[in-house]
Order: sequence, then C-alpha cells, then structure tokens
Amino acid sequence: ACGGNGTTTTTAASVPGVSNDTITIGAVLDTTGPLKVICAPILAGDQLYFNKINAAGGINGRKVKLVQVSDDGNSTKTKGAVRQLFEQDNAFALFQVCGSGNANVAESYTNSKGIPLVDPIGGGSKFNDAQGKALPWVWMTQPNYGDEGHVIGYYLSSKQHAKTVGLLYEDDVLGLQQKTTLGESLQKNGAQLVASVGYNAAQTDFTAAVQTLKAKHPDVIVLNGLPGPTAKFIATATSQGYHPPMGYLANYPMADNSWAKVLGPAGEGIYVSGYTSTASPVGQEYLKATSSDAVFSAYKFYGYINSKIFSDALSKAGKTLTRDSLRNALDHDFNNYDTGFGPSLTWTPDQHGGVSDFMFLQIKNSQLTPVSDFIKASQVWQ
Amino acid sequence: MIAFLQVVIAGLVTGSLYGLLTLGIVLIYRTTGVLNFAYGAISALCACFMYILLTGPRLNFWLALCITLLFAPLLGIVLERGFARPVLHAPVFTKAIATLALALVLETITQAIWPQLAEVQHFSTPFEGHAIHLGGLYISAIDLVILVVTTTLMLALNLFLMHTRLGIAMRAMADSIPATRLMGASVGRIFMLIWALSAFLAAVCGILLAGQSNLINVQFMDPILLPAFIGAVLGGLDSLPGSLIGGILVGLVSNLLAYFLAGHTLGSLDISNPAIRDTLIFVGFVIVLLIRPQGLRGRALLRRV
Amino acid sequence: MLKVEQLYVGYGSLEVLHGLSFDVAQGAIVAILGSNGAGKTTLMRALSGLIPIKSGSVEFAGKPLERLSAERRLREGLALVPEGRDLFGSLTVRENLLMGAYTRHSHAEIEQDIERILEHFPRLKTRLHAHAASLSGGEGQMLAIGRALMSHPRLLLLDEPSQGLAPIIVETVFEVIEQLNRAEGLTIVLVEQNAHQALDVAHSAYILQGGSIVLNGEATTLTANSAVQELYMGGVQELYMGG
Amino acid sequence: MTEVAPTSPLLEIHNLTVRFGGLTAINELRLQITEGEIFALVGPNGAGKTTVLNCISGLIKPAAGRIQFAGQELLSLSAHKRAALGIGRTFQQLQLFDSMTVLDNLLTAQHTRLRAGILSGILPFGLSKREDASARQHAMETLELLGLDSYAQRSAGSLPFGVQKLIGVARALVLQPRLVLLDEPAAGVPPQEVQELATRLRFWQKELGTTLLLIEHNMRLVQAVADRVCVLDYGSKLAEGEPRTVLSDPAVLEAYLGRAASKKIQQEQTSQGASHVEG
Amino acid sequence: MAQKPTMDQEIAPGGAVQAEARRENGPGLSLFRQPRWLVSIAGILVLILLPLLYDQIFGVSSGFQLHHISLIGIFILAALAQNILTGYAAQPALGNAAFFGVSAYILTWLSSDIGQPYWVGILAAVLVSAILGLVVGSPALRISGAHLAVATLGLVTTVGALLNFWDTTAGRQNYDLSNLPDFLNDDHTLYYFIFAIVVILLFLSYHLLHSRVGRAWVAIRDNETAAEAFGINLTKYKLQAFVISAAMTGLAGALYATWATTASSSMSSADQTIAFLAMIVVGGLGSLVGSILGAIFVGFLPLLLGQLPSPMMIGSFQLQISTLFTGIYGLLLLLVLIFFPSGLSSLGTRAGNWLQRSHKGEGSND
Ligand SMILES: Nc1ncnc2c1ncn2[C@@H]1O[C@H](COP(=O)(O)OP(=O)(O)OP(=O)(O)O)[C@@H](O)[C@H]1O
Ligand SMILES: Nc1ncnc2c1ncn2[C@@H]1O[C@H](COP(=O)(O)OP(=O)(O)OP(=O)(O)O)[C@@H](O)[C@H]1O
Ligand SMILES: CC(C)C[C@H](N)C(=O)O
Ligand SMILES: [Mg+2]
Ligand SMILES: [Mg+2]
Repeated sequence: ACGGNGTTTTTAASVPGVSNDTITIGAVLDTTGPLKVICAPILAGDQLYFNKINAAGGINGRKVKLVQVSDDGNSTKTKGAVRQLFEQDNAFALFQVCGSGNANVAESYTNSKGIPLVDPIGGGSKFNDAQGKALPWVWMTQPNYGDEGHVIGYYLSSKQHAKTVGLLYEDDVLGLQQKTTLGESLQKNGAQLVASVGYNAAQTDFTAAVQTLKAKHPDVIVLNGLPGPTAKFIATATSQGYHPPMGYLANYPMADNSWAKVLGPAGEGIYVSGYTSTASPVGQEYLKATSSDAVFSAYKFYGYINSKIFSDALSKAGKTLTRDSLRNALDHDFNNYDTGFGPSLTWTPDQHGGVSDFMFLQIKNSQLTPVSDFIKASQVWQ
Repeated sequence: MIAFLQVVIAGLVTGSLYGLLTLGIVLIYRTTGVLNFAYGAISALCACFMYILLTGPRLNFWLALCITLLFAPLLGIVLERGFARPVLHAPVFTKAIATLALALVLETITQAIWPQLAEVQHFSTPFEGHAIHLGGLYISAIDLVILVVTTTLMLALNLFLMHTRLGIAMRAMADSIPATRLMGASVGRIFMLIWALSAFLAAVCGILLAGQSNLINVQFMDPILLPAFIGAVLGGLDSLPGSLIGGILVGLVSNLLAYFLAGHTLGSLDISNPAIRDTLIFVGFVIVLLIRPQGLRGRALLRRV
Repeated sequence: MLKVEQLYVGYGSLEVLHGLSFDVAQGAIVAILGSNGAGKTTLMRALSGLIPIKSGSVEFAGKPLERLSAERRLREGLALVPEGRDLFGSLTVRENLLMGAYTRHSHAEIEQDIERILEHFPRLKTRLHAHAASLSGGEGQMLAIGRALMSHPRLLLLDEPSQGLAPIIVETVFEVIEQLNRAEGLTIVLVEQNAHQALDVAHSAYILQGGSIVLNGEATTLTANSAVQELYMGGVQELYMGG
Repeated sequence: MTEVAPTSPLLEIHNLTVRFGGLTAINELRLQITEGEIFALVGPNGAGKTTVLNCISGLIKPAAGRIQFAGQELLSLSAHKRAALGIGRTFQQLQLFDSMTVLDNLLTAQHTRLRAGILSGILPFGLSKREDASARQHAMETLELLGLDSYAQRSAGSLPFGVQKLIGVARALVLQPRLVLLDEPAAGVPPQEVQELATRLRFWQKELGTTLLLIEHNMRLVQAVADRVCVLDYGSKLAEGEPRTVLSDPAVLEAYLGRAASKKIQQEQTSQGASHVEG
Repeated sequence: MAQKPTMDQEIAPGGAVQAEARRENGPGLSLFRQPRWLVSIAGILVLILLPLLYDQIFGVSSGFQLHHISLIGIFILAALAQNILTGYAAQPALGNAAFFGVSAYILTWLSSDIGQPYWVGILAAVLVSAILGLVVGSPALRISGAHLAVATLGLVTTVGALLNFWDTTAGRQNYDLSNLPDFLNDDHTLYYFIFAIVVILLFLSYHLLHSRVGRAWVAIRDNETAAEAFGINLTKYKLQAFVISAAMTGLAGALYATWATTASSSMSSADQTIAFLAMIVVGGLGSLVGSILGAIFVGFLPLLLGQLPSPMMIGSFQLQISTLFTGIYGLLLLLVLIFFPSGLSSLGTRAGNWLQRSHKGEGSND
C-alpha cells in the first residue's frame, strides 16, 4: 500500500490522534471487572480486525492504533477512563464503550466536545434528544431491545401463530423495554403476553421462574438476557419435565452456535432472533481468521464486525481526516450500507440508531439454521 | 401443589449446594479463624479443569472426575505452600484480604489459560436427562446425587473433626498455634492437610454445581458465594451440620419467596423483583441473627476472665 | 541430658538472655529462680522452640536442638507447661488431654494416663466435658500440667506450675513432680516464684538475673544462702505460700 | 488486727446463686463487707471465687440473689455503670489493654471520671486536653506509689507476667474507688514484692479508706492484710471470720490448705503466736 | 558455665527489668512519631504545591492527573472511616460501601432531581449516612466477628440491589450529578477542596483518637471485658464509632459522586467495601498513616497498571496484558501482605528501628 510520506496535509497534523502514519482510537472496555467476559473477547475481535487492516497498509495510509482503557465496568470510573484517552493518550475518536450507564457517561464527555463516539455498547435509550433526533456525535451499531421486541412479537404471532406468550427477562431497563415492546406487538397481532418473570444476573435457581411461567400455560416462552441464565432456565425446565408446546425463542445475545452447544440436547428446536450471520462474507472471513480458536466467540465476532464498520467509516472520511470529516462520512455515507455480515445499516444526520433488521434461526442438530429472512423493525411497527 | 413441591425440592437442592460450598469454608474458618474468600475461585478452577479434561482429551467422565479429585488436593497443597503459609502468623484481617487477593490471581489464571471458559459452556455428566417421576413431580438424578453427597460429606467431615486425633488437632490450631506445636503436632502439615481437604471439597462442590445446570464458565461460582456465606453464618459458622442447615434454609426461603412473590405488585412497586426478594431474605437473616447472634447451631463465644 | 551454651535470645531488637550456659543432668530436678523480667519465661520458650534463639547451642540427650521446631522437640521428649497455660479453649478438657497425647498411639495407654491425671486432679474429673475456656484459673493450671504430662516427656519444663493453685493442689503438684522424677526418672526444669517449695524439691538451682545466671548450686546450699533467702524466699518469716 | 468501726456494710450479697448449665458455681451465698476493711475470699480451685467477683462487677448475671453496694442494687445496673459507682478490679488472667502503654492503661481506667466526648475530643485544646493532663498526672502518681513508674511508656502486653499483675493492681487503684476487687494479685509476683504489695494495700486501705475484696491463694498475703476471711467451697461458705481462726479450722485445712500447710500453720501458731509479715 | 559474681553486687531485684525499660524508652526514632508535625507540614506543603509543579515535572496537562489524585483523597477519607470502625473500635464491619453508595444517591437525587443546592445535598447525604450508621450499628452490636462481617457484606449487596432497583424503576441507566457549583467542575479547585477536607479530618481524627473517646475504642479492641469493667459503655462507644464512620464514609461517597459526576449502584458493592478493608489492611489497622498509605496503594496501583500498554509486545509475542491487570494487582497485594503483615505503616517503625540499631551500633564501642 501507500507509504506515509507524500501529500499529507498540514491540517491532519493538528487533528488530535491523527498523524501522518497513525490514527489513535480510544476504547473503554472493561477487561478487569464484571463485564470482562463480554468486553475482553470484544477487544480481541477489535484487535484481530485492526491488525488485519494494518497489515494491509492501514486506512488511507495510516495504521490504526487502538488504545483501550478499562473502567472496571463501573460507570463512576468511565469518565476518568475517557479523560485518560483524550487528555493523555490524545485519541481521535471513541470506538466502543461497554455498558449502558458507562456509555451514557462517556457520551456526556464526548458529545459536548465534538468527539465521535461509534458503537456505544448499550445506553441506546438516551442517545436521542427530546424530539427523537439523534445526538450529533454518537452512532450506534447494535440493534436495540425495543425494536427487537416488536419484531419478535410480530414473528411469534403472525408467523408462528402463537396465542399466548411467556417472557423471562433480565430485570433491568433493557429487559423492561423489551417486555413493553413485545407486549405491544403481540397485542397488535392478536396474541397476548400472559406471564413474565424477571431475574437478576446472580440468580442461581430458576425453579420458581419455571413453575410460575408454566402455570400460565404459554404456547411459547421468550428468553431475554444473556446466554448463561437463559441456558440455566431451559436446563431447569427440562429437568422438571416442562417444555412449552411451541418451545422457546431467545433474543439476539443468544444468537450463536456456542449457546446451542451449551444447551445440549435440550436446545433442539429453539428459535433465536439474530442480526449477524457467519454465513455472510465477513462471517466467513472471520471464521477463517479464527480457525485456531477453541470455540467460536460471539463477542469476539461482535468486535470484529464493528471494527469493520468503524474502519469503513474512517476510510470514507478520506485522507484529510478530521472529526468533522468522520462525522460527515458517518452521517451521509451509510445509507442502506451493507454491513457485510447480514443486515443493512442506515445513518442520517437525524438517525444514528443501530441495525434494526432481525432474522430468525432455529437450533437444528446443535446448529443455528436460518428459518426466516431479515425483518425490519420499521416494517412491523409504525 | 406439584409446582409448590417442585419449588421446595429445588430449594433443598440449591440449599445443599450452598451448604456443600460452606463445608470447606467452615473447615478453614474453624481451624484457622479465617473466612476464605478464594474458595469460589478454587472451586471454579477445579471444575474448569475437569471441563477441559472432558472436552480436550475427551476423557471418560469418571476418569476425569478421579483426576480432578486428585488434582484438587494437590492444588490445595500448592496454594498452602505458596500463599497461605507465608501469612500463617499474620493477623486475621490480613489473612482474609490475602484470600481475596488470591481469588483475583486464581480467576485471572483460570481465564488466561482457558479463554474459552470466559463464555458459558456445556458441562455434561452421565446423569444428564435422568430423573425420577413421582406423580407429576420430577426429581433429577443429579439432584439426588447432590443430596446424598452433601449429607455424606457433612457427616463424614463432622465425624472426622470431632472424633479423630487429626480432627481435634485441627480445631486446637484455631485456639492456639504455639500450643498446638507444643503438643508435637506439625502445624505445617496439618495446615497443608486442611487446604488439601478444603480444595477437595471445593472441587466436589464445583463439579456438582456445574453438573446440576450442565453449565460452566470461569465465574460460575461467584453468585453462590454470598448466599452460601449467609447460610453458613445462619447455621453458626463453627458447626458443620449448622452450615448445611443454614444453606438449605437460604435456598428454600429464596425459592419460596420467588414463587410466592412472582407476578405480584405492591402499588406501583414490582415486588417480584429479585432485589426485593434478596432484601427480604437479608432482613430475615438479620432478624435471626439478632435473636441468636451465634447462629442457629453455633456456640456462643466463651471468654472467661 | 540438657546442655545449654552461650544462649542469646530476644524479641526483635531487644535482647533478653545474654549468653546463658548451664546443664541439667539426667534425672535431675533443676529450679530456675529470678525476679520478674529476669528472663525465665523467655528461657523456657527458647528451650521449647516457641521463639528462635539468636545464637548459642542447646543440646538435648546429645542431640542439637537449635534447628528443631517446637513440634520436633516434643517428639524428642521435651514438654512445656507454658506461662499463662495456653489451653485450647474451644476444646473440652478431655480433648485437651488427648491433644497432650498427640504423638502417642496406644489408645489403651492414653486412656489409662487420662485416668491417672484425673486421679491426681479430681477437680478436672467433674469438668471433663466442659470447654477449657470455662475453667477457673486453677482448674486451667491443673489441665495445663496434665496436658503436658500426657506426652510422656523425658524432660519437663514447668513455667510457674503452682500459679493460681490452691495450697492443697500445690502440694499435689509437687508430689507428682517428685514421684515422676523418682519413679520414672523424669528430668525437670522448674521455674517458680515459690522459691521455698521449688528448692525443696529441686536438686540444684540457677538464679537468673537480668538475663544472666548470677548464681547456681545445690538446692540445699542455696536455701541456706542469706541473700537468696532474702530476695527469693520472703525472709525467714515464711509461713506458707500457695502461689 | 486493726479493728474497723462496724459501720453499715458497703457491700451486701444476699443468697447469690450462679449456674452454668448443670453446674451450680455459687449456691445461696451471703456476704457482708464493711466499709474500709480488707476482706479475703479463699477456697479451693473452682470454688466460685472469681464468679463472685464477676457478679459484683457485672460480667455475669446470677440466677438468683441480690447484691447491694452502698445501699444501691447492683444487679439491675450494667457493668459499666457499676464501675462508675466506684468499683475497681483486677483480673486473675491480667486482661490489660495489651497494645496500650502502661500509662494509657491507667488513663483508660479513669474513663468514668473524665467527661470529654467526641466534640471536645476532636479539638487540640480545651476540656479534653486539660482533663488528660490531670489524668496523666494522677496515673503517674499511682504508678510511683506502686513503684511501677519506670514502666509507664512500655506497651503493657510485652511486660513480664509478674509486672503485668502489679500493673493490673495499679489500674484498679488509679481511680481511688471505694471498693477494689482483687483476683489473686500476688500470683506470679515474687515473694519480696508480695511483701511490698501487702504494705501498699494496707497503706491504701488506711490512708484512703478503700475497701478491698481480695481473692488469694497466697496465705502469707492473706494473713498479712486481711481483716476477715471467708472460705468458699463448692460455691458455699465453709467458714468465715478472723484469718487466724479460719485458717486453722480443720475443715478448711482438709478442703483447702492440705497436710503440709496445716502442719506448718500449727507449728507457727504454737511457736510464735501471731505472726505478721507486715511492716 | 555460669559465672559467679559477688552476690550482693549483682542481685538486685527488678534491676534488670528497669534497665531494660530504660533502654526501650531511649530515643524512639519511629519515623512517624517523633517529628510528627514536621512530616505533617511537609505533607501539606507538597499537597499545595503539587498542582503548581505538576506541569513542570511531568510535562503533561495536569488536569486529568490531578483529577485522579483527588480520588486518592476521597479514598483516604473512606479508609480513615473504615479504620476508625475496624482498626480502632475493632468492629469487623464491611458495611461502609452501603453508606458510600446511599450518600452518593442522596446527593445526586437532591441535586439533580429535586433541584436543591449542592451544599444542601452534601449535608443531607452526610446526615442520612450518619443516621443509617446508627440504624445499622444498633443491631450490629449484638453480632460479632465473622458473623458481623458477613451480615454487613450482605447489607452492602442488598443496598446495592435496591439502588439498582431504584435506577431500573426510574428508567435510568446512570444517574448524572448535575447542578455542581462551578469550582467543583474544575480539576484544580476540586483537588484543593477535597484535600482541604482530608487534611482537616485527619487533624480532627488524630486528636479524637488520642482523646478519651479514642482510648475507649482501643480499650474495646484490646479487651472488651476489661473495658466494660472500667466503666466504658460498650454500646455507646461502638455506636459512636459506627455513626462517625458512616458519616465520614457518607462524605466520601458524596465527594466521589461529585468527582465522578455520577452515582452508581456499584458504589455499594462487595468489591467496593472490600477495597476499603484492603486499604486499611495494606496500610495498617489502627494507624492514621496506614489509612493514607493504604488509600494510595489501592487507589494508585490499578491506575499505574492501567498505564501499561496493551497488548504488550514481547518480542513477536503479543500479550493481552489488560486482561491480566486484576491478577497482577492481586499478586502485588499478596506480596505486600506477606512482607508487611501488619501493614505498610510498619515500614515507618521498621525504618525507625533500623536507624536506631545502626545508630546504637556506632555508639557502643565501649
Ligand atoms: N512478647 C514479648 N515482646 C517483647 N518483649 C518481651 C516479650 N515477652 C517478654 N518480653 C520482655 O522480656 C523480658 C523478660 O521477660 P520474661 O517474661 O522472660 O520474664 P520472667 O522472668 O518470666 O518474668 P515473670 O517472673 O514476671 O514471669 C522482659 O523485659 C519482657 O518485657
Ligand atoms: N462461663 C462458664 N461456663 C461454665 N462453667 C463455668 C463458667 N465460669 C465458671 N465456671 C465454672 O464454675 C466454677 C467456679 O469458677 P471460678 O472461676 O469462680 O472458680 P475460682 O474459685 O475462682 O477458682 P480458682 O481459684 O481456680 O480461680 C468452676 O468449676 C468453673 O469451671
Ligand atoms: C454485546 C451485547 C450482547 C451486550 C448487550 N446487548 C448489552 O447491552 O448488555
Ligand atoms: Mg515468666
Ligand atoms: Mg479464680
């Protein structure tokens, strides 16, 4: 590829974190606290992708240098972490902050300073102003649980013809959000959310949850949350001889084959909502690059594909890279952009939400197999 | 009714697991006066080790189990030598914090050598899918194993501590290390044995917990540590039967609360929320302690002047 | 039996014993006298291995002890009745006695010895299943002595064994000491405030002062020594002292 | 022996009974201690002497009985309030504040006389500092009086046993309480210092009018200082009265003093008549 | 064999003890004892000058760094509070993080949601913490030892869960603290503000701990029975310790929210409360200097580790060091505990002893 010398403009030199041959990117990922099981693999995926890009000569002649700081998953430490990235390490932009509260804190710093924040991992509900218009400097890639709830409700009632639905959800703001939209969407399509039970991450015994849901005889149970607890719920139900007539449908954090493996035989036939596909070009590329890994990691894949989106944005921002040029690219060059891993993504100056297309998969022989096309949230709700 | 019984049985089993976890904690507490906060990490490390044996070299379950149960005491000995021995004579608080530091180190090591266990994996056992049906009631095989193993271990350990020469020496150590040495008992060796034994118990607990939910990852012990501690204190901390009773009580009550509170609200307050349930359990726990500060089965501290 | 040479012992930077040398013959009862802070307890702790020595040598039955741990020394046959008793408070009286017999294996003999000790100290019999922490001062002292005897030592170190005991029990203790010495050839090193009684049973004695031995000799000679009498025996008007 | 004008009893114990599980440690015990006297409580090991003391200072709740101090019911008061009434004590097993210096031990013992609370305590001047200065002086005086002043700055826990025992006595006396409970103060103290202790206790009693309740197995000390002796056996009173009479009582000899001692005492009494170590 | 000096000359009762006593009373060169005021003044001077010199010394904008140093100040307060409760009054209570969290939420609630002035918020936060200290302390008096430790640990996680529940019910994912007075938004003035509080509280605590109240606490720690027998009202003094400790932790919590400009339920977590305990154990139980050293250790170390590059290249081997921080931190903690079982503050005493010994060694040629 092209060398660092040549026609670099002088303005680039004065842009924080951008030099002739490198772009310094900051990331706040908890690699030391409670979120490290999620964030550490995400970081590994990031590095995998950026290493690939750098080996191929970088972006517009500049290598990407990713500086990661851990905030211990603790939102009171996020601000310090972000400040370190921008006041000490002189980063150009913030790529990924893990955790909802953490992302909100980071945003309050970056947005006011005109620093781009791409892929906050959580915190979506706060990134629009009162009129529903996107905050100018934050771009989300992840789908949100609200959209997903609408699509799941639609899919279950219209496509699977379920009449009664039960819900197990993680008892936090996101879980409640999905509970609401799932209910709305079911109702609209003539079905009903008959029971819902919240759990917290530290819960060890799901018997009461199983028995409570069972008592309401739902056709199908929707599982919202993270792979561990949802798997525990299914294991508990199975060991107590309970299986909802139409089985289960899990939301997107469960959309990967390792979850299917975790469930073992009990997982056969379970539906999962997802928005990424390893059958896609980027997915195949990822699988090849990680063929030596012991297991597939959805989080690592998450890091990889989002690094790709971000790299594309940097590349579209052009050789004279500034924060404004990056914003310009993000706002205008991502119209129905093909992510390469399945869904498309659209950002406009007013719309910075993440992916809102979901597809449904089913576990067959411990493998997730697509059973539907992508369904756009905007098509099934409003 | 069936549902209720199912919840009760699950409570008993979960409670036994808490009790089982505390056996090793109480063992170390009774003999050295220290709450071992690294216990969960040891337990997780051993269970993860077994998982690797099962999935890496694809060993037979029973063979992997035997190797793990041999590995655990060795790990205990290594930890005792490398870590517990140097702080043997340090003040109690120092030791407690040292076990916390140890937990950090062990967790990091486990995660570093087996990164795949950062995420949840399937842990299979021969008991998987087997259950007894009684009317509509399901009692899975692993639950029965848990109840039997826990009770047996508790009884055996209690017998050992109360009536054998070594057991008495272990308790003596908690009172006075110098005097124990004056009796000709090798404090170092006893201490090593305690760690080996408690690591063994930790491994059993980890394996059973993983076996019950058929799930494992590096942090899978974390959530049960605090309820187990609470159960142990409820039972009296210095009594092995007590810690089992305490553990079962916590397991049972939290299950029953979860069952009875499900779907209920108090005004606009969602009282089925886990936070409310945990709060109620905690309040109950404090009330019991206020009535019996030494715990249900504990002996009041005797200090004569 | 016991040969101590140039023994230096201290706590941290504080040196307490300044080069003690003495020996104890097989089968002897040796008393160690000295005022508060002379270093008697420090000496006993150093001999039994509870605290390290700074320099010097301790030989027991021809075997150097300096490098042996306290538990090894007990196995060599050296037992201590420590100052302040140091009982196992959460163990019962019986369990304390069993701990005393930790290194022994014959069940029957151990039970027999427990019986014997309970005969000497009938008070303990009634408290056999009480926790040691609940004992009265004197009961505790009896238990500490009994516990040390349970190991069948060859050399018994006693640090103020009569402390806290009723006169009648003090008598028993000294009787037992003499009897064990005579019948079983037990060698005894005895630290006592009760110099009168100590010199009565002892064959010889050392007087410790400021961490050094300032005087030694036959017990009878020392008893007659006027300075010793004045300082350690409470003068000629001695009536009877229990503790 | 010094005759004390028989004023009203300072301490009255009525039918005190203490049980530990199945063991009756004290059985319907009655005692009266007159203001200004030195009263010795002796008896076999485990007779219940320390238990009596613990009941008086409030560390044990008796099963039955009453204890009156200067006309006031003690049993309804918590331990710390009894100290404030003017009851000081020592313990059989030391119980010093080990990590503190000897001086601080004596300052702490003056707790009930000082007033400073948190608000004055946080200030580098004012009531707290003034009080402390006088308390310090008081402590030093007490230490001097007992010949212990050279230990003032040593940390209490590392001192030799015998010295700690005496510091316990100093700690009990520093407030000049009306009643001092001494639990075997002479145990572990060498003979010549026992003599000095006897002198000082006498001095204290005479000069300050302090009443002393003394538990001792050291008969020399008992004979030297006690005005009256009570012998306790199995929680009940075996004998009470003048030291000489009580200590030659055959029942006492049998239960408590033993053969050798009885022989000696008889010898002493026939050959020398009354003998005192005192003076 | 034993020498035989003339008796009258050598045997003097108690002589040796007294000589030895004098020896120990000699020049106590303990580093933090003798020139105490000198050390304090020097410390205060350093604190005042640090922000002014930082730019010169380190050549980076000091704002962000100072902000981190301010955190140490907050930790010192929390450590001091824990030390008063645990190191002095001997209550092995691990409940302080609950006050830390509650106070932060009270301040944030009053200031952000109710619109009260910041100072009202701080005052209310400290007051509520003190009252909670009383509420928690009263039952805690009946419970002791490890039982108390576990019960209070349960309190912390329960309170954490309730705060989280509050967040969830209110539909928020973080709780921003707004309405801060301007000067607290500035790194420099925030720094001076926090350290002024720290210095004042250290000063007051020093006097309190050396007063009748402090002695009563230490007496309870050393020997509860004797303390009671000498008229110390255990209930009152333990409660006082609980209340003071809670109030001080509450202040630390409110300042922490100010520092972070947000409150989070993780402030009332087992990790947080254990961090407080670790501070005083690492620093030294029952030592003011220990609270400071411990806070510095526990506060700074993760920060320093965070400065390590990750991934670190060792030759061509890429080490994902950021995931190992926790382990490295644990290991360093362990090493400190092994080598300083009674805390870093013993470093001072040790240095003093060493000085003393080498001093003595020179002088004793006679
Ligand atoms: N743990 C300790 N730490 C520091 N110094 C100590 C310690 N134990 C004893 N000492 C000191 O050692 C010296 C000798 O004490 P030791 O206890 O040996 O005396 P002793 O002769 O047994 O006295 P006593 O007759 O009162 O029991 C004393 O000065 C004492 O202060
Ligand atoms: N807390 C307790 N629990 C059980 N038994 C106890 C308790 N306290 C005391 N005892 C028993 O009560 C009896 C009386 O004890 P106490 O300490 O009063 O004896 P004492 O007369 O002081 O004996 P000594 O002269 O040996 O000190 C003893 O047998 C003792 O074992
Ligand atoms: C990576 C994702 C699975 C994280 C999840 N959606 C969350 O916000 O917590
Ligand atoms: Mg001694
Ligand atoms: Mg007694």
